[in-house]
Amino acid sequence: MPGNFGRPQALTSNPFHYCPGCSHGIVHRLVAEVIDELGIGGRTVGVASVGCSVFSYNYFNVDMVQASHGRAPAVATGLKRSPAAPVVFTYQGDGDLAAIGTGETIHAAARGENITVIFINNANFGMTGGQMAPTTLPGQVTTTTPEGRNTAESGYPLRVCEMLSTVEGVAFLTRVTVHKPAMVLKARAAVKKAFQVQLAGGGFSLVEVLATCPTNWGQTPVDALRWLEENMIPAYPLGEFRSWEAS
Amino acid sequence: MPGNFGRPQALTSNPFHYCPGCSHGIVHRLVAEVIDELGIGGRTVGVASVGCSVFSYNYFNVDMVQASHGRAPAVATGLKRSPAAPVVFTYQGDGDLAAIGTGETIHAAARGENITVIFINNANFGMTGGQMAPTTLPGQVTTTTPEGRNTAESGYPLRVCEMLSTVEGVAFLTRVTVHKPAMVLKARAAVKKAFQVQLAGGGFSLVEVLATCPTNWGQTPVDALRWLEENMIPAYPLGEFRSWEAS
Amino acid sequence: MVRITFNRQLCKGCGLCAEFCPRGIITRGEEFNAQGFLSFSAVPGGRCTGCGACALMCPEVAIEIIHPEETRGLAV
Amino acid sequence: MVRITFNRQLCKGCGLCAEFCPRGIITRGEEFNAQGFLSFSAVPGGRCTGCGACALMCPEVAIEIIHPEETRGLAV
Amino acid sequence: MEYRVLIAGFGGQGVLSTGELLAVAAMMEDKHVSWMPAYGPEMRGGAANCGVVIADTEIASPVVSEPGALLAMNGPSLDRFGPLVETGGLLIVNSSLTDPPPPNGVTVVGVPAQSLALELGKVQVAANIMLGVLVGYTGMVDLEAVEAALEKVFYKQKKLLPLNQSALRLGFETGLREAGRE
Amino acid sequence: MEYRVLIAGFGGQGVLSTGELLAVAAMMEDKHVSWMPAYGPEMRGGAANCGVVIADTEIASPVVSEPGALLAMNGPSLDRFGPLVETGGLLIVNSSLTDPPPPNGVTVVGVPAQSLALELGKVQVAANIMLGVLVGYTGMVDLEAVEAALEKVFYKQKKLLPLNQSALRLGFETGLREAGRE
Amino acid sequence: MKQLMKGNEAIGEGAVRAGCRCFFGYPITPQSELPHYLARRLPEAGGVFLQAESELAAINMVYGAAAAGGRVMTSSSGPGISLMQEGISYLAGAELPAVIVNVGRGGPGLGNIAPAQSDYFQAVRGGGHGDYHVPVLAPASVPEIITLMQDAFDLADQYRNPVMVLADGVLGQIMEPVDLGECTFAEAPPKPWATTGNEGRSRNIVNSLYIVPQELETHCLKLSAKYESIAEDHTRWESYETRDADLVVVAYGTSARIAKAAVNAARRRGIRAGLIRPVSLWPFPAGALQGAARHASAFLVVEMSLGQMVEDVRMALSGVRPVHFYGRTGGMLPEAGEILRHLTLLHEGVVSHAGKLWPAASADQ
Amino acid sequence: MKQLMKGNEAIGEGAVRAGCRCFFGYPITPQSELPHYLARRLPEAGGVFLQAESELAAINMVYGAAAAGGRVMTSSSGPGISLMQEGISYLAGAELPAVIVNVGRGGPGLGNIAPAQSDYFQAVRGGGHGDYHVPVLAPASVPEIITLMQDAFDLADQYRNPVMVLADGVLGQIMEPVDLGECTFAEAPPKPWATTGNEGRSRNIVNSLYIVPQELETHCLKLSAKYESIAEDHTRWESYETRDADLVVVAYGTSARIAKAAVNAARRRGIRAGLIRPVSLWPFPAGALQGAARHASAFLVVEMSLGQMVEDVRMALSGVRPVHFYGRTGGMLPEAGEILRHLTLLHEGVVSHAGKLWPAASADQ
Ligand SMILES: Cc1ncc(C[n+]2csc(CCOP(=O)(O)OP(=O)(O)O)c2C)c(N)n1
Ligand SMILES: Cc1ncc(C[n+]2csc(CCOP(=O)(O)OP(=O)(O)O)c2C)c(N)n1
Ligand code: SF4
Ligand code: SF4
Ligand code: SF4
Ligand code: SF4
Ligand code: SF4
Ligand code: SF4
Ligand SMILES: [Mg+2]
Ligand SMILES: [Mg+2]
Repeated sequence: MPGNFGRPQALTSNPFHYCPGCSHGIVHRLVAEVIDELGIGGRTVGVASVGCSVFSYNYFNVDMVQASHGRAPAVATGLKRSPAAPVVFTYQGDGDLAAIGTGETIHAAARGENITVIFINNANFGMTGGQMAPTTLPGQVTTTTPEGRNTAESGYPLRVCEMLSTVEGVAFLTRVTVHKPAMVLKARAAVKKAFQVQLAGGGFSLVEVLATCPTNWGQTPVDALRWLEENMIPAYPLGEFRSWEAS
Repeated sequence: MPGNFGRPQALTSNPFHYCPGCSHGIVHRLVAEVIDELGIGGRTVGVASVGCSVFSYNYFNVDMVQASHGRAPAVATGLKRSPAAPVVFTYQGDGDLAAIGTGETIHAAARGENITVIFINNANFGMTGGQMAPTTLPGQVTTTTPEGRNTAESGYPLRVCEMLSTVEGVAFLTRVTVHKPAMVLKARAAVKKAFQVQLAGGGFSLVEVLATCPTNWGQTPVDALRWLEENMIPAYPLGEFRSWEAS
Repeated sequence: MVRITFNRQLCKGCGLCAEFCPRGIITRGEEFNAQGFLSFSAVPGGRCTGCGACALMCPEVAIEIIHPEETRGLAV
Repeated sequence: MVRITFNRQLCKGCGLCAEFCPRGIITRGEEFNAQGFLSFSAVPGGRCTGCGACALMCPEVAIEIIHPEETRGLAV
Repeated sequence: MEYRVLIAGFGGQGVLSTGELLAVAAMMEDKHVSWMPAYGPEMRGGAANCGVVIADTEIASPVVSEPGALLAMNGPSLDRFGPLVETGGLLIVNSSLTDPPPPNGVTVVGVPAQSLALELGKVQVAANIMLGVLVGYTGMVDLEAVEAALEKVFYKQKKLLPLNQSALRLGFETGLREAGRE
Repeated sequence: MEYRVLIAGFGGQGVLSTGELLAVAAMMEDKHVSWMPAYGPEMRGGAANCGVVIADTEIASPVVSEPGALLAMNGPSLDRFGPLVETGGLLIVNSSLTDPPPPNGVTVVGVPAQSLALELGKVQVAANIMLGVLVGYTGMVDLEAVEAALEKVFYKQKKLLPLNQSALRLGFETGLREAGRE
Repeated sequence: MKQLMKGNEAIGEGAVRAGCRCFFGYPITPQSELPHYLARRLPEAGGVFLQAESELAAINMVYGAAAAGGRVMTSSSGPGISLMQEGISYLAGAELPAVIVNVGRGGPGLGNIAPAQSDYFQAVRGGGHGDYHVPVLAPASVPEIITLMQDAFDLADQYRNPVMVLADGVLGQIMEPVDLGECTFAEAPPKPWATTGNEGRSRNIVNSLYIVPQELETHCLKLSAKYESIAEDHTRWESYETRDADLVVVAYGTSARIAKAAVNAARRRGIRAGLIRPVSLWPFPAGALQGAARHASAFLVVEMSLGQMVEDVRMALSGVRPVHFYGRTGGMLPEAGEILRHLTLLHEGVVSHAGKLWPAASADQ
Repeated sequence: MKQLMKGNEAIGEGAVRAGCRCFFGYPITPQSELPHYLARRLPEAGGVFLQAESELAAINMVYGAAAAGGRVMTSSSGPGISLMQEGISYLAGAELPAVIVNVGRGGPGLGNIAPAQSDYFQAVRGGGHGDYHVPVLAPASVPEIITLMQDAFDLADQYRNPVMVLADGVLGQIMEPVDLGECTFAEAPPKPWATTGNEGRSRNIVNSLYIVPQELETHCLKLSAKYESIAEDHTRWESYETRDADLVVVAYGTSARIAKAAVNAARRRGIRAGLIRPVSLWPFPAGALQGAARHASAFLVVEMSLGQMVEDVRMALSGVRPVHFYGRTGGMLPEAGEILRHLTLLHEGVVSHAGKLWPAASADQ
């Protein structure tokens, strides 16, 4: 585990705009490190989605496309099917991927589109002020569930990995978390695997990362990690939902 | 099994516009019979979707709403949440429900929306001239897969029941077929159960019906039933994916 | 005895009824109906059991079957 | 010995590094940085093991750790 | 010179491809030509028709609202479009399916196309017989051009070519005869 | 009579709610009033400001582009909005965070609001001190009205009321003093 | 009793008081306070607040609830409104009443979240497909929002047509005093056409499909007649100082507020300026402009866009008077000072390029 | 050598010859022959045909492939085009070139599948949000489709902007002879801005977000300058018999074909009629109309809608000549005879209600 830590090449020098303690920054670094490690920075195109990570085009030091809300997998499909056919990853929140973008997610998966999706599940819409997301937990207070999410009215949390695990065309599917150092290392390995699947032409790969949104959760960064561990992990079990071995 | 057969009250006297041998007519009758049997014709609203069954508002002898392509579950949600809160069913094809309408389907399910969805899977877009649907089988020739569906290019069939079986909020979920009389009877029972779930306030119920499209399949009605049996049933196994017992 | 009627004008000649009639008593007619189809019907006196297989499969709701005894039952 | 540096200007004072440092040698500073945050850093000479826990958790990529022996290794 | 032809019947009678035959034939004779279908609802069956315009000069409107010639393949088509045929125009009626009306300022030719087609062996060639009549009667294109067009339009169904050819010729003879040009 | 006030600082300094306090106070005095925030990108932090207009008659534009009074809570706000204050206007600066500029056609009042707030026990009440200064200096609304407004705006944080009140009064005294109206 | 209220909240409160009992929407800045407000307020009022999974779902939930006879609303901003265009066309085609709120932001694309009026064309020309119109109401203050919400629902029900309320980010975010005591609760009229279950009556069908061209044409002509009668009865505008105005500013929403300040300043300088503020953007108050043209020598259109309403002004005046334009876009606000400068130039006869757009003020102003 | 080709297929063939190598679309009548054709043709040409799961996905796949520098197209009809409005606004905002085909059908709502021109406003005024424009080309014959497809792709690439080809159901379904030998294959120009992986150069970003209002305004002004230069260089129309025309018919697409027949008939009757057929609907050939107004006494606009382009004609002529209207909608076609009748009435001076819409012919005609 000990090793050198420095700013990855695949990150620009722009400081992040995220709130203190927000997990987006951690995941950005992991993705950039993997791009460096695989040496694919020069032939990778990232797709920024609409959510707090919308400005990620300022951070990833590769060609970047900013996509409309929820449509990143479709945009990625267009990029991948173009004559250029670069390595393509999307970086999406749970509002983006699992609410407005549900159709695009599932059909990119069903097509076995050879792209990598980094999916940040922070149990709410961070950017617009902490509204309920499809991933919001029962009872969780958000700005649009002021009394806590009431499943009878507002429905049940959507488990994206579980759902996608039924979809043929998915090559690699895993859920990780970044609430402590050991988990961050695991998450890094998952991200690397996801890119490797793409490089091997394996098809659709997705890494769901359980993440914090201290600001909208109204918690300190440290408390938010604890809340994630105690509440999100039971609801969103970690693990590989589809494994992949190079064949 | 022997019994009286006649035109259900819940069907108008308009003759269907469907092609000879098309399964839509069979399923229409089943739905109408169930509405009659449950005595709910006066408080039911049906949602016609866009597909060959778009004119179903001419056939079901209840209040009907014609919805835009793919959005029937959202329209049904609006109807159900309105002060009138009628019994609501949607009648949708596989293009409507599983292509353009994927998001609406999944989120109505995740909300546990108390509606009943009748889902006609005929492995293609019938109305627009036999294009590939998400449910089209590998190798199946359609007007947009002239060499047969190539999974490497066009992706894999989407199994709606399998996918929805991972979604909390779904109360009843089953796949049936209408390719022979005994199966039609089973399909009828499934449709009845789906409405009963709604009447009991159970939540989202969906009946997937494997169906033929003799015209676009380029087969006689009888051959089409055989093709369904031999090709579709293996790809789309029959059975209950979520069972429901009144509690 | 069971009474079975085929609505000639609704029929589209798909032949599903004939395919599934265990008695094999349903046949295609010779004349086009107003829609331009050759309609099917059961041979009169063909000893239909009223099993309903034809009606279950008919996509046009063109077949009516009445079991008089049941009707009586219902009338009670 | 391992060299660890905290980029004061990038730090947002979230405290995650301090929370996870097994040595407990990371502390909050007293002065606001240009962004208006009280930045964290490791106590100089605090016998950092270079375990990397802090860097792994830092959302701002504000922490750099260099193990000289490894650098040497890499230079070969 | 401008011919405006409407071919109407129900789906499955080959109305659209027969119109295409005529259009391709005219194109091969280096005429200006357009073919325009009236398409029905998003499903099979129902009424079908197409308008073909053949001209020496650029075609302004491809819409055939007042046909110079109408090929009416069935009763409903005759009822709907018969009255639109322009004065002095030509009305060819499939008399197997419907009775030709009295000539009311237009020339009426009745042809038992359906029966003739059945005799030839395939009811689907009825429309080709009707087209033959039109070509024989008016000479708007050469028979040879239509025969050449047959190979283009039905290139996928090579083995039906002889049958289609016979139908066309049968109609053509009838047309010549009716026109008194035999 | 029309007062156009701009309150500017960074997110978290209570800039928006302080503006609301002033607006509510003026409303309770039956004046016409508007409050308008400049909202930042879809995330937390960054710059924040709001403009409050108080008038005897209908307010045409709620946009405060040339403030009659500016409450500058930090350096960047002073740099950005300071030059816009109209001639003869009033500029109140949080001197804990930035140095007040020389009076250039405007009245400048420096208040170490941040330090005073820390002394009172909570850095967040700095903006209230600044508001107190404004009210004391100009008398654009009565102190009582602002105190009543406090209860409306912070109705959820009842137990912070005394602290906020002290801050307001502290500022008010300073304002009176600076205006020589003590 | 007066209370200070945010524009977005006033939209919500106005809707509830107008009898709205169903809201379906998807969050987007700068209107999010509206769903936040209704998430509490509607359940209190016995209504339904439902966050949809997307704007497409939202507008189609609106379609369903409207079909069932409810007073129903959705709300969004630019990008979300674009996504609703098919649904709005369906509402118009099926003749369903509903209220759609657009709290405008900068575009095109993701643009930004600052206030703008660049969705004018989309609103008044129909961003969706087919021959239809949507009445568009544009408030300019928080109290006016409350009354216009009532009008929007009434108009929608009276004509069975969707109605849009077009605000801009300023109006969504601003706070002003409102006196809710003045508002009475409203009830929706009976809707015998609604699909609620046909117990005791013949069945109802809500539909926009007319497969036979003749029938669709007849339907469109019927819609067209309806639009004409809306235009006759519901064209609305505010005239300010126009009686003797030599120079007339035309502006709506926030632009109109700023323009009013400029008109006041111009009057103080002896320039006979006036303001016409269209309140209904469709139907557009062309007649009011034509009336003003009798004494006005020129018109100045002010918008928070590169010039969209200016086309309607030109069309209304069809060349009889020069129409000038001053616009800011992308979230920038027009400056009262700039408007005043333009009025002064016009007054002094300096500007002669009638009909030509003035370039929008450059960004470094 | 000539071959008879369907309009929808000609769109596909024209695109492939113009260098289009990516198509993403979702089926809809009356354009389905186009995807059917391309499903075979594009793979042959080494390109990609992909049926998207929806129009939303299609337009966003277009966005992605365009970002990567491809020549890319999508196609739909009314309802599907409505669903693409957000995506089109994004393409314009991010300055991505792409071609969008609308084979128009009857609306609003589900409407029907018969030919119509009632999506004109949506096309030329921007159905999406924000300050942007999309050049719109309207062919009137199958051979013209082929050449306009090339122009559409060239225009898109030259200006980095989406371009729309607006046809109607008639043009999609009609067959006419085309000589493909005359068409040469085209290559897209180099696109150094494309996001293809930044090996050997600094990185590229495709984006439409400008969070700072000043920057978005600057961006919009840049777009605006681009639109002005398109208007200057790419306004296109066909004039037919206008040199001495007293009465000028203005129509595009299929309406123009029918109108041409009426103009011919009118000339035969000694009426000096002419036709102006806008080929670019945006930019609109206002100058051509103003030129014709020098000798024409009146204009007659013919559309397959309740009157949309007529507004642009009115605006172009700003009152100098009366503008009359004859429209059919909902899938009905204008009749040459009716146009002739209107021309005759105008010629005889019978019609005096200048500026007022003629009611569309009633449906029982
Ligand atoms: C079409 C459209 N609808 C809505 C929005 C507003 N919007 C911006 S970000 C966002 C949600 C973001 O949530 P998520 O994807 O979970 O990302 P997070 O901010 O939580 O990282 C929404 C609804 C938009 N920009 N476009
Ligand atoms: C927004 C929109 N896109 C596309 C269409 C065209 N369309 C009509 S029906 C249909 C597919 C129908 O297929 P399916 O739902 O499987 O029903 P089926 O006809 O097979 O019963 C499509 C794509 C439309 N009407 N609206
Ligand atoms: S709002 Fe939440 S998700 Fe967004 S940057 Fe802040 S903490 Fe992160
Ligand atoms: S096209 Fe297929 S699904 Fe449609 S009516 Fe015909 S057979 Fe049925
Ligand atoms: S009821 Fe049974 S036996 Fe009688 S005709 Fe029908 S299938 Fe045959
Ligand atoms: S099943 Fe029905 S429609 Fe088919 S042939 Fe028999 S009676 Fe006719
Ligand atoms: S590297 Fe390890 S020991 Fe050193 S400061 Fe960081 S967490 Fe503490
Ligand atoms: S984790 Fe990083 S940002 Fe957070 S306090 Fe430590 S150094 Fe600062
Ligand atoms: Mg989120
Ligand atoms: Mg289908």
